[in-house]
Amino acid sequence: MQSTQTSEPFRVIQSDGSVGKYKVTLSDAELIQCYRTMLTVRAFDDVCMKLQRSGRIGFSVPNKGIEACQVGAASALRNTDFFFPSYRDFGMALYHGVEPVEMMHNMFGNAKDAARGRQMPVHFSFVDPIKFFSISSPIGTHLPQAVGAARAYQLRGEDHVCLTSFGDGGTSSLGFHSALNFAGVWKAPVIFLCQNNGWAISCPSSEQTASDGFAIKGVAYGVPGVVVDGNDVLAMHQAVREAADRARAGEGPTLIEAVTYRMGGHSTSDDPTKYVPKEELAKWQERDPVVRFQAYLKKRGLWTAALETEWTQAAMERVTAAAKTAEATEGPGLETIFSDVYAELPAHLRAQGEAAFDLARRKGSADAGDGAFPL
Amino acid sequence: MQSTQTSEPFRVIQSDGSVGKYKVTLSDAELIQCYRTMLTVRAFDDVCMKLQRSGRIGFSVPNKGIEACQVGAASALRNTDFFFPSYRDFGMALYHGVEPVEMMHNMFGNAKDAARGRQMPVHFSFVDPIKFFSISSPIGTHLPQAVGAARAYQLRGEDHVCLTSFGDGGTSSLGFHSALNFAGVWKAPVIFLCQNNGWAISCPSSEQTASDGFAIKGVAYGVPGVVVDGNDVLAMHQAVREAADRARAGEGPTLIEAVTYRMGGHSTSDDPTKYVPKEELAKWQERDPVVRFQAYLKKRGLWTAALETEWTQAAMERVTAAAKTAEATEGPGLETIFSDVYAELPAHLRAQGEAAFDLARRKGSADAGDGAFPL
Amino acid sequence: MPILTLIQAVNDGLKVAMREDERVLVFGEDVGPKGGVFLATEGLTTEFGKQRCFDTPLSEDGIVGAAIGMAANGLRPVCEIQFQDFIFPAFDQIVSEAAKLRYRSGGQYTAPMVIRTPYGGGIRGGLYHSQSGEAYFTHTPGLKVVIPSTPHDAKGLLLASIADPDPVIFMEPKALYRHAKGEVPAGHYTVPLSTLRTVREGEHVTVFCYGSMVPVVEKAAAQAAEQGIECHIVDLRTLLPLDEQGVLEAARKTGRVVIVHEAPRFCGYGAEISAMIAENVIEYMEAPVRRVTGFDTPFPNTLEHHYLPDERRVLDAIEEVARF
Amino acid sequence: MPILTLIQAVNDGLKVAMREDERVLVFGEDVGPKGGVFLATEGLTTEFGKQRCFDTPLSEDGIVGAAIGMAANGLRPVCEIQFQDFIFPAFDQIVSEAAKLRYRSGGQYTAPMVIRTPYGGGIRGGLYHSQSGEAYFTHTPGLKVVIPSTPHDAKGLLLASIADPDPVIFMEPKALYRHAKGEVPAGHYTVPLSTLRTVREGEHVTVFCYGSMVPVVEKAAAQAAEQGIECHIVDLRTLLPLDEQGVLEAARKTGRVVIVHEAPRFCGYGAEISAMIAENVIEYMEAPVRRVTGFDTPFPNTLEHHYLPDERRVLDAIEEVARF
Ligand SMILES: Cc1ncc(C[n+]2csc(CCOP(=O)(O)OP(=O)(O)O)c2C)c(N)n1
Ligand SMILES: Cc1ncc(C[n+]2csc(CCOP(=O)(O)OP(=O)(O)O)c2C)c(N)n1
Ligand SMILES: [Mg+2]
Ligand SMILES: [Mg+2]
Repeated sequence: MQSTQTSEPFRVIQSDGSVGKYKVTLSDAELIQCYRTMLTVRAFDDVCMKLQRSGRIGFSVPNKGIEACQVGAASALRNTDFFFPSYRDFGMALYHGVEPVEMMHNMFGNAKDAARGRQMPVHFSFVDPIKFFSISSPIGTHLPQAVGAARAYQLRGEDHVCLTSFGDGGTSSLGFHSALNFAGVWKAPVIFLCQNNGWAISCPSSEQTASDGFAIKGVAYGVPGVVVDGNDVLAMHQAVREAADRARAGEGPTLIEAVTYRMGGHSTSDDPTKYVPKEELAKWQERDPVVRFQAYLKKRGLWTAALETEWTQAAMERVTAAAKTAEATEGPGLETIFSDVYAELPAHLRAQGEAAFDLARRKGSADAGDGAFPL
Repeated sequence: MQSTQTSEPFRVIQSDGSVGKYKVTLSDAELIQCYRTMLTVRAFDDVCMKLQRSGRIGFSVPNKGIEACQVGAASALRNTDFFFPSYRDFGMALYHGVEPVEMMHNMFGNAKDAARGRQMPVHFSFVDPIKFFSISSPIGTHLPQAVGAARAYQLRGEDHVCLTSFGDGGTSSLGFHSALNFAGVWKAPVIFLCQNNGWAISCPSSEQTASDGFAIKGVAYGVPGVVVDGNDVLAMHQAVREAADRARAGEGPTLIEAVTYRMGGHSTSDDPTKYVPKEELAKWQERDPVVRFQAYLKKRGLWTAALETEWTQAAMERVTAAAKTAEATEGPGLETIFSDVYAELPAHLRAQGEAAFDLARRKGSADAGDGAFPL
Repeated sequence: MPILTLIQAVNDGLKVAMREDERVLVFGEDVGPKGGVFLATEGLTTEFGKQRCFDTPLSEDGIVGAAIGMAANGLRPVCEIQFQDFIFPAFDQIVSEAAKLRYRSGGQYTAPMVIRTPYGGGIRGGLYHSQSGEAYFTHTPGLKVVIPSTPHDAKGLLLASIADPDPVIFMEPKALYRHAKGEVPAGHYTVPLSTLRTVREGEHVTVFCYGSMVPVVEKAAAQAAEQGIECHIVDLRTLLPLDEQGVLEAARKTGRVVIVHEAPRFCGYGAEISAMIAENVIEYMEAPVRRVTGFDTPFPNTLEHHYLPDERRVLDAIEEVARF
Repeated sequence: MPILTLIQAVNDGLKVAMREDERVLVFGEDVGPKGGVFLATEGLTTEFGKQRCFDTPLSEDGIVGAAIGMAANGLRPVCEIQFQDFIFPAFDQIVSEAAKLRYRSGGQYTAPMVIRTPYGGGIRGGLYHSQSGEAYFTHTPGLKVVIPSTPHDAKGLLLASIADPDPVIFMEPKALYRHAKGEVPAGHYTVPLSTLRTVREGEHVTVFCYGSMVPVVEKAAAQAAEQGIECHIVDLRTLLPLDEQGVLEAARKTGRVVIVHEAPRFCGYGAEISAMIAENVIEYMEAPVRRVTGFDTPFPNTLEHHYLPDERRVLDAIEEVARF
């Protein structure tokens, strides 16, 4: 089941929407849930881009092109599994029922954000309805953490799995090396999902490593690797489900390389026209994962143009409403700078917090209020 | 040329000393130089063990079992190449003409040691007659450094190569991952020599990674891997020479796994009987690299029992004399604590040095002398 | 009460924790069958099995990273870094991840874990088996940093650290592993974090120290006492979060302060103690605040006895400050 | 003389160095065709080719490790770490290797190299695009640590750093990249390392600062002057090795000291300045030595303007110290 980039990635949905002999196990409702989640990811991207361009949020990260990876993977896991995501994975959370407004609280960094506005936008953290581990900026650090969490399941004899997702660039990080090695030795129930989207900011995958694709890197750790068409929801679903089955059966980790493409910039701060060849982008635009899935749904009788309009509008409204709510939510209080550093507030932080409130009282401050330090 | 642990390692000398169809290119003089270097490594080990047990040096690292790796590899390189060694590689330096007394200065940490006694024993550094890079204790850090040095050769269009040597444990380090990846992308003229000697202190190779041996890890970086019988001088010579030829021809790096065995403890501080299975050790004792090479030399008419006695004695005398000289050499002066931190002594270090000398003058000190700070 | 060495007290503490709480597990390089290079983990695999005390591949990044994931998923990992000098490959996991996880998730995810590691000189370990890196960690909000100096404290602080809801860097003075001996209660007890230990009362000079420097300071103080200088010795024990009020009171008490540590002086931990004094109680100071520390150089091997603060150097500073 | 921003001055400095010395090369993540995420390396690949300015895989350990090997083998690498927050995967290479290579080889091998990295807050970067980690490096003997605050110094110090025989961590205040503008001589010139810059003369309060805090302190000082408090502002520029005598003289001059930096206070760089004063010139101090710093918490996003020392906080400290 080893395969390399030079061999063809595993694919289910052909460009005309047919699936050949593949037996689709997802129900109609699940398929629609997948599709509508993909539309919601796009709506979220669009809204955030506008919010960023109009200066209302500071930053966001486009997902265009990789929606199938996120959603196909999520659809193959249970809501009791543990996700260790990157900043380009929130479709997984949406699929499992996290509300867009929870995300928007983070995008605006307000008082209702799980992290109280301490993190940059797109650095989500959820515990409910799924465990979606707090996203970190340093690349690759979450991989060994996922392995540790998986080992905890293993020790307790629970049949949950961890899925950790990262980019092609992430495979060069330290965490990739330690994580795959430990997972291999421990036979930990963890799924490594490498979303090879062609670029790490401006570094093309071809310059990230001299290996024959990324799945093959599993060989170095005794971890089976598979290459999947990342723009194919059903192929993603199948690969992740097989990996999860293996993990639950005690057969250890799997490295999945999803071959996909970042159709936008790295982030709202990036100008990809400086380095992305036009023809390359054009080629991938023809393989849009939403369009491909649509073709399948249409064949299956689950999609019509009218439904598309309805769903797109619903997604847009949901996300827009979320943004409105989040924007109207008050900012975090000054005391949130000092809380959550430790479980208990130590004396020196209490003193620094009191001094900050005192200064705000004495010298005034735009948004600190004039109360006493409440912690 | 990819091979894995489950396939047989490349071997030249059979246990009866025959080499079949293999064409030995080393001259008689070179072969004898290899053999005598191996004996010198053993002598060095023996002397150091005694010095350590009698409390005259603090620490040493036995090489028994891996002499062929070191010497076979060194014999395939030029004295203009650049070595990035581990603490279990000094046979390479001996082969190229570094005097045992230079090493003994380090073992005793005296004033003539290159590092002025700042390093622990066995952490050598030589620039002459070969570039043998200063050995560091942290595992794996020298690997990306070797790649950087190799890139320098590449940029200047020089045909030197770098060889970096490390253990099975070293493959789990961060440096291994970064170094192989960079070397693969850069096609840098570097040879990665993994001495799989069965153990990383008390961790067996089998628990170090779940991969099928270590050579196969090259696949993850597009770096060809080969498995060699590390107890076979000629096989080592051949593998390293091929890798060097490739590197000099601009064909990039090679990962060589030398399958060998640490027949002693990890160091003089270690008690391997606590964790090494007796049968395993016994099995490897039958594959002693010195005995095997002897058999070949005998067949070739270069070895006799009389020569063995002569060479062994000569090695022992050379090393013993070196130890005597080093032991009689004075210790480093107090000022060596402060020098070589920077090219120029900064004011705060001057002040600290002066204070140290001043205190020694005022309060006395066993070995600081009573002079003024000379820097 | 049994008399144990510091390393035996650590070993005992680990056993007590593992017996009491099955979420506790121990792992690292060579901690299994070999029992650790200093024997801190001796007997653990035998008593608790390979699932709860085991060796890992040679990757500090993997060790700490996995510990974070375990901690975030309901376990109480106590991992070992074989020498503090080798903690740097795990630095990113420690300062970017363990230290910041609670903050960045608003408490949704936390990392209750302990990283045990031997630190300091005195065993002829040269540049890479001797360092005292506490200041790298004490400058990192979100971490706790604990350094015991007696067998009693080693066990009590270790048990408190394992029970703590936040990540703790537990640095063990390897020079005292076998040299420090003392009474250690059997079974469970804790020494609360963030409390100082007054080693000796005195009214002339206050000396702040921790870990391996405590016995050195005690000896210097005994010599000072012969000259009529009575030292007030404070063992800081928990470097972060520090009992700052306790430090300021002890400084004010005598108005003369010496701070002792092995690590290099420049931006070392002693600088913080001194700065705290200069910021809050400078008007009570009757002499310069003196630091006796390692030099601002890497750690040398042959001359380590000159590098490490010894009684001579500490006494010299005490005398200077007392007579100012 | 042309007026450049700080980032343009860095870019110009790199070009001058590369034109003058073909051993100089520049690499890191996204420094090639993209020109760096802040455009510090814009145009270098075009002018000097892919052999001398190029992108690397995503590994800071690899970047710094390779730079050490290049430096030890005759090149003069200037590598970039995209954000200082991402330097920690390279921490082992920096503190264990680059910093100690000369010492451990008795000068047989050395690492003349520069690690450039943008640091600090003010761009809404949250926990991981805002940190000021200077104290991790200034506690490491063998490293030099340089932080410019003006375009003129940025270029002059960068050229001095590239020419320096030892490894230099060159931290660039990203908040000033486009905001700091000033005259920058064309061509080659250097600002010697380990020299202070007196930003403003004054007799009442001495303020030590560096990098992004310099303009903040200047503004606070202007306001203080309106109240008749004249500040003496010192830009430290090279944090290690520091011109300690210069610092002590400036402190003694007024007897009242404020130290300002963005990084957390506890064991931050300011502690060393304060400790140095308490150790050497405490008898000249007429007021507590005050530090105005980031808080001892990770770096927050929405509230970063409260976290970062601003004119209000600096002025408050100046007033307090002046009136003590
Ligand atoms: C350790 C580290 N180094 C550098 C960065 C800066 N950075 C952020 S994203 C990124 C590229 C990541 O590429 P990839 O892993 O392919 O993920 P993608 O953005 O394509 O999803 C880089 C270099 C970082 N966040 N962390
Ligand atoms: C980063 C780091 N972690 C831990 C150690 C402690 N240590 C020294 S040698 C060693 C085992 C190395 O094994 P291997 O790489 O197989 O080399 P060998 O000793 O077998 O030649 C360990 C864990 C170290 N030196 N550096
Ligand atoms: Mg990518
Ligand atoms: Mg080994």
